[in-house]
Amino acid sequence: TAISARSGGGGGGRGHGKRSKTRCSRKPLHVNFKELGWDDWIIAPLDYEAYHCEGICDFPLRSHLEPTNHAIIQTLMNSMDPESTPPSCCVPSKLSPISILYIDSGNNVVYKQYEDMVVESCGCR
Amino acid sequence: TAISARSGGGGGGRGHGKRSKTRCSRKPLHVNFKELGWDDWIIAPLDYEAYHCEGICDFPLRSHLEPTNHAIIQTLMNSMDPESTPPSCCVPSKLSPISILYIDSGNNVVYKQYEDMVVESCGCR
Amino acid sequence: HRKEDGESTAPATTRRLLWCYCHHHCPEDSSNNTCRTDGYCFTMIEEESGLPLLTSGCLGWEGSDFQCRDTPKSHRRRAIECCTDADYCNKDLHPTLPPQKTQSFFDGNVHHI
Repeated sequence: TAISARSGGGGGGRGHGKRSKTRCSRKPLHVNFKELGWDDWIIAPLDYEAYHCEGICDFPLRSHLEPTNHAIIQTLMNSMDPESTPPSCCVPSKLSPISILYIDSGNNVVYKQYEDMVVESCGCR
Repeated sequence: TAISARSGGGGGGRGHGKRSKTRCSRKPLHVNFKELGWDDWIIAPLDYEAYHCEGICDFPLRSHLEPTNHAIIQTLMNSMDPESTPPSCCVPSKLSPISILYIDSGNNVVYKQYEDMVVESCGCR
Repeated sequence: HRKEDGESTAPATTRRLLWCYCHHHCPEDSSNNTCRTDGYCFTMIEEESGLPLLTSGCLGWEGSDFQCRDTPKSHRRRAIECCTDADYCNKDLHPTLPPQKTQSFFDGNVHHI
């Protein structure tokens, strides 16, 4: 089944600046607990790759960005009037844990799994 | 039990503009299917309140924003160096469906529930 | 430092909900400056355009290890204190701003007169 839709351009050749910005995707974010000043309580690891999500969410929202219906509607409203409605936002859609060995306030050495610490994939929400 | 932490200021009193921006919260977004040009296939409703999420996600991320550990770590990294790490983003954390009566491509009248169409609450991710 | 009396193993469902005093960015459904959380109450002082700004409210259990410790390297002067021992315990928290980081006087090229 073919479905087609056409949408008139309201303004001039806008969006050139926008196109220079990359689309929603996973980017590096190296977290160094020593730099954060946490080497007084975290034993290991002292750093890890957390990644982060960045980039524009524009029409049409591709399937790998797993958009919700709301994100799709908001993206269409933003297409109609960018001033009144912001675009949907590029955020983590799948995260994974890491385990950290640390000293707790009772001076005990604890090995704990922290959920949602590493971005596995990004999406538009 | 009281836990305390202090953080030195690297620069001058920056961020005045930031405070004038509101913090992450739910805002109105009235969707009019007629304005979207969909009154040729949608019978009812012809409009609905979808809301959207907007505002800054800054430290500390309050409990009602249900931040993930990654959002918290990213917010702290942004505190350290706003240029290199973007803040976490204000997005829907809870959504609800609406039902729509429409005419499908086979000219049948269909009543269908569309998931994730209305923002119930916002969070920082 | 944080007192963690075995809380790292306590399943989420048994954690008691705590009432906190809330000022500045309370939840939309909060009434008379209060909020409720499965984690900690907090009070924070931060420098905002040169003036001290006091905020308080609720932090969730998830991530309180990180938020209550904050980072001493924030580019804004601030201090946060968290508590969990009693409802509204953050009313008795009075964090103070850390000293301003003085610009280093000697920027490498010392001039001898």
